[in-house]
Amino acid sequence: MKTELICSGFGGQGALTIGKFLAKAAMKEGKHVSWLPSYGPEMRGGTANVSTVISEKPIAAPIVSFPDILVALNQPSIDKFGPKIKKGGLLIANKDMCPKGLNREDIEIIYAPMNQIAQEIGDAKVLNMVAIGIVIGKKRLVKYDTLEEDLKDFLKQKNPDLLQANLKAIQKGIEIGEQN
Amino acid sequence: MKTELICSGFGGQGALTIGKFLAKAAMKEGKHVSWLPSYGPEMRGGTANVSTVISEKPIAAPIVSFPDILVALNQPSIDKFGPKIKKGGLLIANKDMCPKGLNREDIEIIYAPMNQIAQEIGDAKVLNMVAIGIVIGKKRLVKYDTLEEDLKDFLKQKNPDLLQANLKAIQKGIEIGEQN
Amino acid sequence: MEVIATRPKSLTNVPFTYCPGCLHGVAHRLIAEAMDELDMRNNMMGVAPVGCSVFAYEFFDCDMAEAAHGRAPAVATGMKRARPDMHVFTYQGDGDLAAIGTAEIIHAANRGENISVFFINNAIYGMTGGQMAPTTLPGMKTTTSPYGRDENDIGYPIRMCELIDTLVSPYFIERVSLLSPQDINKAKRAVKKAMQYNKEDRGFTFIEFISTCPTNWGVDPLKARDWAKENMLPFFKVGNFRDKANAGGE
Amino acid sequence: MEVIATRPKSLTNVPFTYCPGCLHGVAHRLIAEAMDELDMRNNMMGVAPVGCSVFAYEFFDCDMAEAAHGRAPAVATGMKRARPDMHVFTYQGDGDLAAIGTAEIIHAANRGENISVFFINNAIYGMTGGQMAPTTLPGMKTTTSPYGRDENDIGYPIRMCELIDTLVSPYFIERVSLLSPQDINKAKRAVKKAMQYNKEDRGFTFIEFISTCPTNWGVDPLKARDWAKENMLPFFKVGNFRDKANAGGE
Amino acid sequence: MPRITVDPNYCKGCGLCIEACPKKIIRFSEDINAKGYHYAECSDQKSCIGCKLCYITCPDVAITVEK
Amino acid sequence: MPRITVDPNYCKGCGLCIEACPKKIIRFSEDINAKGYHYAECSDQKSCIGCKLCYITCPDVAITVEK
Amino acid sequence: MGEKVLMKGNEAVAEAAIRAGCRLYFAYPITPQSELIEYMAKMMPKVDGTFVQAESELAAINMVYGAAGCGKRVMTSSSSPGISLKQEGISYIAGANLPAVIVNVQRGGPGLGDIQPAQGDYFQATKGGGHGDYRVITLAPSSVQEFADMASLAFDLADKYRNPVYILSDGLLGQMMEPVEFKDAKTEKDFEELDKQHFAWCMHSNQDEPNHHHHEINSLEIDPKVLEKHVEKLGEKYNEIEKNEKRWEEYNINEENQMVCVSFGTASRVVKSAIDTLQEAGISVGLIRPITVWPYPSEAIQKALNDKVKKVMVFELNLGQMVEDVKIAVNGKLPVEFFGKVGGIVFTPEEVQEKIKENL
Amino acid sequence: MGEKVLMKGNEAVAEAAIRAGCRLYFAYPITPQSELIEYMAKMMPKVDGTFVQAESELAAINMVYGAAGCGKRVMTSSSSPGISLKQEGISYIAGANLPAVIVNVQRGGPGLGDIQPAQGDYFQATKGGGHGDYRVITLAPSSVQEFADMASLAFDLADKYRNPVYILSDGLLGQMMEPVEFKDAKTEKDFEELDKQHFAWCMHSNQDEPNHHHHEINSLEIDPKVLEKHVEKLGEKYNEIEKNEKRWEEYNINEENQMVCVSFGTASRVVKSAIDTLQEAGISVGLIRPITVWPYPSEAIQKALNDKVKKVMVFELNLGQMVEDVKIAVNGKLPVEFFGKVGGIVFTPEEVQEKIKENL
Ligand SMILES: Cc1ncc(C[n+]2csc(CCOP(=O)(O)OP(=O)(O)O)c2C)c(N)n1
Ligand SMILES: Cc1ncc(C[n+]2csc(CCOP(=O)(O)OP(=O)(O)O)c2C)c(N)n1
Ligand code: SF4
Ligand code: SF4
Ligand code: SF4
Ligand code: SF4
Ligand code: SF4
Ligand code: SF4
Ligand SMILES: [Mg+2]
Ligand SMILES: [Mg+2]
Repeated sequence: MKTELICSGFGGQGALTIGKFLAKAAMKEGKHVSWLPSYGPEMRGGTANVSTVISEKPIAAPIVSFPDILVALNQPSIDKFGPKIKKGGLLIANKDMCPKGLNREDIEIIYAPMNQIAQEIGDAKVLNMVAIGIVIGKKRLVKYDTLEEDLKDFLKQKNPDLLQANLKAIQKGIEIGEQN
Repeated sequence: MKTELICSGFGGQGALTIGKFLAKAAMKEGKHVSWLPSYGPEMRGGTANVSTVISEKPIAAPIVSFPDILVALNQPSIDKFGPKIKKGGLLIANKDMCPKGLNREDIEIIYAPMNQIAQEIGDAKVLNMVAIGIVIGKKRLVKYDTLEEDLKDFLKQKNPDLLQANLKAIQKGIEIGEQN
Repeated sequence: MEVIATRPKSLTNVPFTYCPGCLHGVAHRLIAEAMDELDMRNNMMGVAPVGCSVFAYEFFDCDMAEAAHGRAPAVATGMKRARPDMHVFTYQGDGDLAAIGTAEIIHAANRGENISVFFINNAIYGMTGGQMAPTTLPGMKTTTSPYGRDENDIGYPIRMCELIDTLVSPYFIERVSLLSPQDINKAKRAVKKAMQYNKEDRGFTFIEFISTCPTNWGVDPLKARDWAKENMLPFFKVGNFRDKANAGGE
Repeated sequence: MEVIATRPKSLTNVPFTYCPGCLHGVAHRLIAEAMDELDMRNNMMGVAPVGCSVFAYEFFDCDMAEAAHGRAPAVATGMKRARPDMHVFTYQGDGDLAAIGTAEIIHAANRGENISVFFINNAIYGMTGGQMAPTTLPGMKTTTSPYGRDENDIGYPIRMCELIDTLVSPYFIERVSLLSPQDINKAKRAVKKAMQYNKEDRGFTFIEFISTCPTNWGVDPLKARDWAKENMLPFFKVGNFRDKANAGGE
Repeated sequence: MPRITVDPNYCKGCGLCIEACPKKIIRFSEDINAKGYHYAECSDQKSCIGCKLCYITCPDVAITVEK
Repeated sequence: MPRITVDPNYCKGCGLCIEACPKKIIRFSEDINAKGYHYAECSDQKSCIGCKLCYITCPDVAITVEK
Repeated sequence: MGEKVLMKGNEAVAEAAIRAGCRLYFAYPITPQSELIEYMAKMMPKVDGTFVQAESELAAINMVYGAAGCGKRVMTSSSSPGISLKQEGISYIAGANLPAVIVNVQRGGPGLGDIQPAQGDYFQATKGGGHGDYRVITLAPSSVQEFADMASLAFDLADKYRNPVYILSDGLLGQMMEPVEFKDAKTEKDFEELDKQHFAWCMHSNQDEPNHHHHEINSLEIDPKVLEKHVEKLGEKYNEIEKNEKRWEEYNINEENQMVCVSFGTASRVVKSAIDTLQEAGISVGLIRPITVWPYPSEAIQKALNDKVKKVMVFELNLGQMVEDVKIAVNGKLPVEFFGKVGGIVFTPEEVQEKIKENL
Repeated sequence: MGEKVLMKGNEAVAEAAIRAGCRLYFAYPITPQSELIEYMAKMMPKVDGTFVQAESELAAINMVYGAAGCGKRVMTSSSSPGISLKQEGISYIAGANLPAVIVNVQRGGPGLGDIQPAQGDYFQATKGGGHGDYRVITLAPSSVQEFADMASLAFDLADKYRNPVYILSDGLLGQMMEPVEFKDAKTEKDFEELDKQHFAWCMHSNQDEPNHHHHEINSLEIDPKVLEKHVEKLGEKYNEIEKNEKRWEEYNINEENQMVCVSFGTASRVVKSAIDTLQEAGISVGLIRPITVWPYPSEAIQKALNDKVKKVMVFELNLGQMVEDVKIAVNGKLPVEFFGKVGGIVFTPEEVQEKIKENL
């Protein structure tokens, strides 16, 4: 089994982090993983995206041209990558920033108001964690426990206060993912 | 016919100029010529030498390993190149600066007190012109007239007073060359 | 109604690629205005550096060359020598001019090349993501001085105006600030002077702009200005270092 | 009878490759004497430049590296950082240090590298046969300024001490002359000071020697000295620029 | 009477003009431009004194001042 | 009594020591060394005052002074 | 070997270099290698090592020369334009028989180009971009793990042959994260051992009497007869390296291969992916992946040319620079075809499949 | 054509460049090319041209970039280490499609090496010493006359393809004097014609309205899709050059040849001498002398391989760098052998004869 994701959004929305946490958790669960960001002068505003591959077998090409899953945090991400989602694939879109959405019948689509959910949780920055939750809830790519452990490690150093908000966001995402 | 010369001496003795004037005159007489100096940090004292080739046919290699003629203005030049003179070749040596000379039976050797002759003419610097004269007197490599013309052109600009001394030195050299 | 201030003609209509609040844009405007006001646009050639202003060739509405990192003064020398009838300027960052391009700027200045050099000092490598520049202040944290610039290990910031002021040939040297509207107006006068001298082929003119990099300093544009006022201006003193038109500075 | 002056131990027995009367040799001796007197020979490493002193590694009796043209200060930085317990010096000509190596010397000085730099200013490229140096005087004829250095076209000589003196970190900067025995004795004191500071790892020390190149100036050694006294000393003023041991110069 | 116009194509919403205006008549618009920035706009044209401080400050040369 | 020795292996006959010597007791030898230079020699050892000026001047570090 | 961590190639190679005993690092920032220099800036102080951000790539490579001359493990890194600026210095390092490791995180060229992954510096690395006869051992990683592993290999080879070693990576390998396991770090004893090995030739303090031999780090020999011997000895060293140090990976090489592909680094990952897909479709294609691109594993290619193989195809992210080495290896036995992408574009597995099919 | 004069190669090429319309020259001194820079220093003022001694080779090549961007004929020169320092700049010039002429008077390397003639920069010149995919047209003279003639050829090719051109000479050709005849100097009208040709792309004054297209001299394309197109176009240009511009000399090539030698520049002169001697002894050996070493005249070698030819031998003043190009040309048909000298030593005709005989 091999899953190829693209996560994409405005700089600052945390699209790259979605890929990173998924890849890290999958690695801990013994999978082969790769994470390849777009880089360059896009750092100055603009959009950022990352190709993430999670696989049982060694990963040959880390560049994802046709994703199984697209996590789109804004409309430009959908415009750019939406048409490339594999038939039968999945789009997880941030409803709050994707007014147009995507017009495809041959894939599954989950629209979630990620900004709003994050706001409700109390920290606008955790919107990407909602997205991670949805991916897990829907696809069981990695286990929640692995992720939680990882987040604990990570945020212990950086900002322990944030941990709860993050975990809540993931849990909320999982709910959405499971329902869809 | 191809003649390969090496002219060699201390820096300042004018060995390179011997080759240059011979090559230039030969060129004017329609021959193929090449002139290749040693170069490098030898500029600071030490010895200088030049390979000169004069030929009816185009010249392939301008580096002379085994000269037909060696013009040696000092003993180190003889020590270095003397053994390499072709059988039947010619050594023209400055007696005043070559105390040891060269011990070979299979070549012709002309020792001439070039410093002394130059002094007699009244300019120590024309010792190399004596050497040129000897080459011409002995081998008729180029015509005296061609050389004279060239020298006139050259010294008119630089130092017309020197011209007479130079011509005298060449003539003296030719005499020696013809006698040997 | 009359337009009393708008985009100068010497800027193209391409929006700048700089971050919000980045003062590169202000420096651009000043140069472009001087080109307009001195009617130099049609006889101007510029050199863009490697740095955030790498796309300067898209912003200034005159023919431009994109130089290798640090080599703009050499490129400009080639251009001015090839076209003495034209006017040439370079636009360079502090990594470009004060690090890799040190030899080129000093020697172009020393030859007294008839060019104007506009030098943006933002105390950091902006384009590559916030590494230390030769002008980074002591103690300042950057991605390559993560524990703060340690002046005992790698020295103090370089002051380019002072350095160039030791050379005999340069015609005009001034350090200006872009940190307030008043400063910008002063800067404008210096830029225009430099360009005027350039137009008259009087010699080498050099302007250092004290600027900001909100993105890599990790603060918002207003805070960046405040930080620069507090920290950069004491070390990088603004003022005219040389104006040969009035025999040695104001 | 006691020997009161003879070849210092820190010189090998290899005769110098310099022309008769070339003052490179005097500078070598001063450095070697300082090494002897301060007992530094066994903990010294040197860097030879590209220039007439390219063979310096054969003359100084300590381990030496031969640097690429102009890069000696960078090479020395690598050496001192690799072996902080050792003492490091470079020896460089004016083409090497003030032309191609401008960036390297300025940045090594600015970092305050714990090295001594000995800079021979003979106003010309000796080794390559007498081309113009950045320190060539206005009007001076060289093979690449055959009509005399035209300061309006290519500017005035660069004064390295003055340039380096604008930087904060350097510890000791002095320009000395080798043009008379008295000057040489003064130079000796400066060299020894620099080496003493080097031994104590106090920081970057820089000495510029005003020297001659009889061969490429086309005069005999005595005339060369006279010419240098008359022409170089007025432009390149000898003296101490900085000595942090006494807080900012004599 | 003086007035200013902000071109939303250039404005990046840095806020420097807002700080610079002595009359405090510039604010961020509710809308975002193509690049996603809340661009500046004049909230009160008739109070404008045409001092050009906004223009002088604007790094993206987005402002036109008329008099 | 002071005395000097010139090592002909090092001396290049530049003449700087000759000029430097306050007692004018250094001259070129008639002989040449291996490199072809007329090296310096002392013409009058007993007049030497051991001032070391010759040593200080010599670019080829060819001179030894004893006292 | 420790635990697996997820890391960028740029950071992984830096960490691995430190573990391999690198205590001196000199470099200048450039995208897409800047994480490497930033990692070094952060970590070197923690191991009492030296990090200096040089004023330029030229200064950096000459700092490397100086530190290498002192017998220390020293590294620099850059990306394409910066590597061009190091060419004189690399020629000096090679000429002076010094060990040093140089990482090139390639980007699109020529000139300023862009900052996306490319393999356009193959010629520069393998044929010697500087002047004179010299060679640089060139390792071409294709994964973050291999990139990291090559750090210690590079230092070992550099020391063994007293020769500069390139790690020829690219923006993709530098920027991507993959799981990586690190080797144990060198111990004090290892460092002592290294110092001992280098003592014979490197610069250090001398307690000997005057005029005993001191050590010179040097590439100058003004007497051509001496330089001739010196360069001939370099030539012998290069022959030795060619004999001992060729490395490559065989992927799906077998008797059924209809085609043999040759591809290195990032490009080879895509080719592997294409080969897998084709294999599923019953088309057997093999891959020789040079791990050392100099010395070039010609024999591996020759050996792979079974009877059924009709063609050799080269896939690179450039205009076909490695094709020359492949042609020399194949020596006229089979046609050699090429497919590449330039400008920082990486071909897709689909494009590679298609090209292979076209050429069957 | 005027009268024959006896001149050093370094001076002859400088004079010829001025006659070919070169009015801007930027360089830094280095042996054994210094007579070239000195000649320019003397002569440029006399033709109202520009001579600037740059602060370094780096500065010089970037001055060339600037002047070339203004559409003027511009030249620089150096010798091996200095050419290494120009590699970044040359990559920029190639990337920006600019014409420029670069003379390399090669000396012994690597590193500081010595100052005697060598051919050790063959790889650097022909494979691109800088980063990225680019090629430099490389002319290899073998006499002072040819060295001089190549100045105008180089400028013409540079203009025709908007590409840098090397003249790959060496210390021997630079230092030796031979008779040389010069072509007529360019006239005012020629200059106008050149300016007209360059107007379309070079930088100049613009009388147009704002936001009309202005000219950029540039090698940066941050969008990989655009850079891809750009580099592909460069690739097409190089193919075009390979199709049109191969030049070589055939010497004693005939049906009787038992061996074909390949040799360029200074080395080829010695080989010719050996061939003459062998011919007198009844041994027929032919020589292909590449005049352009890039583009490489492979077909000329292939065509010369008559039935009697048993071997191809390469003679160079390096460790065998051109051997690779010869092998690619011969493509396995015959064994390729090599003889070379390094370190600034030039082989003698006698040594070459012997090697040929050994290999017959
Ligand atoms: C030879 C070379 N080295 C390094 C780089 C990478 N690089 C691009 S811009 C830059 C520094 C930019 O900083 P600065 O000049 O201060 O300009 P800013 O972005 O701050 O305006 C560097 C190191 C390069 N492109 N070329
Ligand atoms: C990269 C490079 N460029 C040029 C040279 C040639 N070169 C050798 S020494 C030298 C200049 C020497 O002059 P200077 O530094 O003043 O030393 P001096 O000989 O006068 O003591 C030059 C240009 C070189 N070896 N390497
Ligand atoms: S990175 Fe800094 S210097 Fe560059 S555009 Fe952004 S704010 Fe300006
Ligand atoms: S050329 Fe000049 S600097 Fe060099 S050794 Fe001779 S006199 Fe001294
Ligand atoms: S012109 Fe002055 S008053 Fe009017 S908006 Fe701008 S800053 Fe405010
Ligand atoms: S200063 Fe300019 S860019 Fe910034 S908010 Fe105001 S109008 Fe917009
Ligand atoms: S020591 Fe003094 S007196 Fe004696 S020889 Fe030397 S200079 Fe003359
Ligand atoms: S100064 Fe030295 S080298 Fe010169 S003549 Fe006197 S002893 Fe000889
Ligand atoms: Mg900056
Ligand atoms: Mg000098």
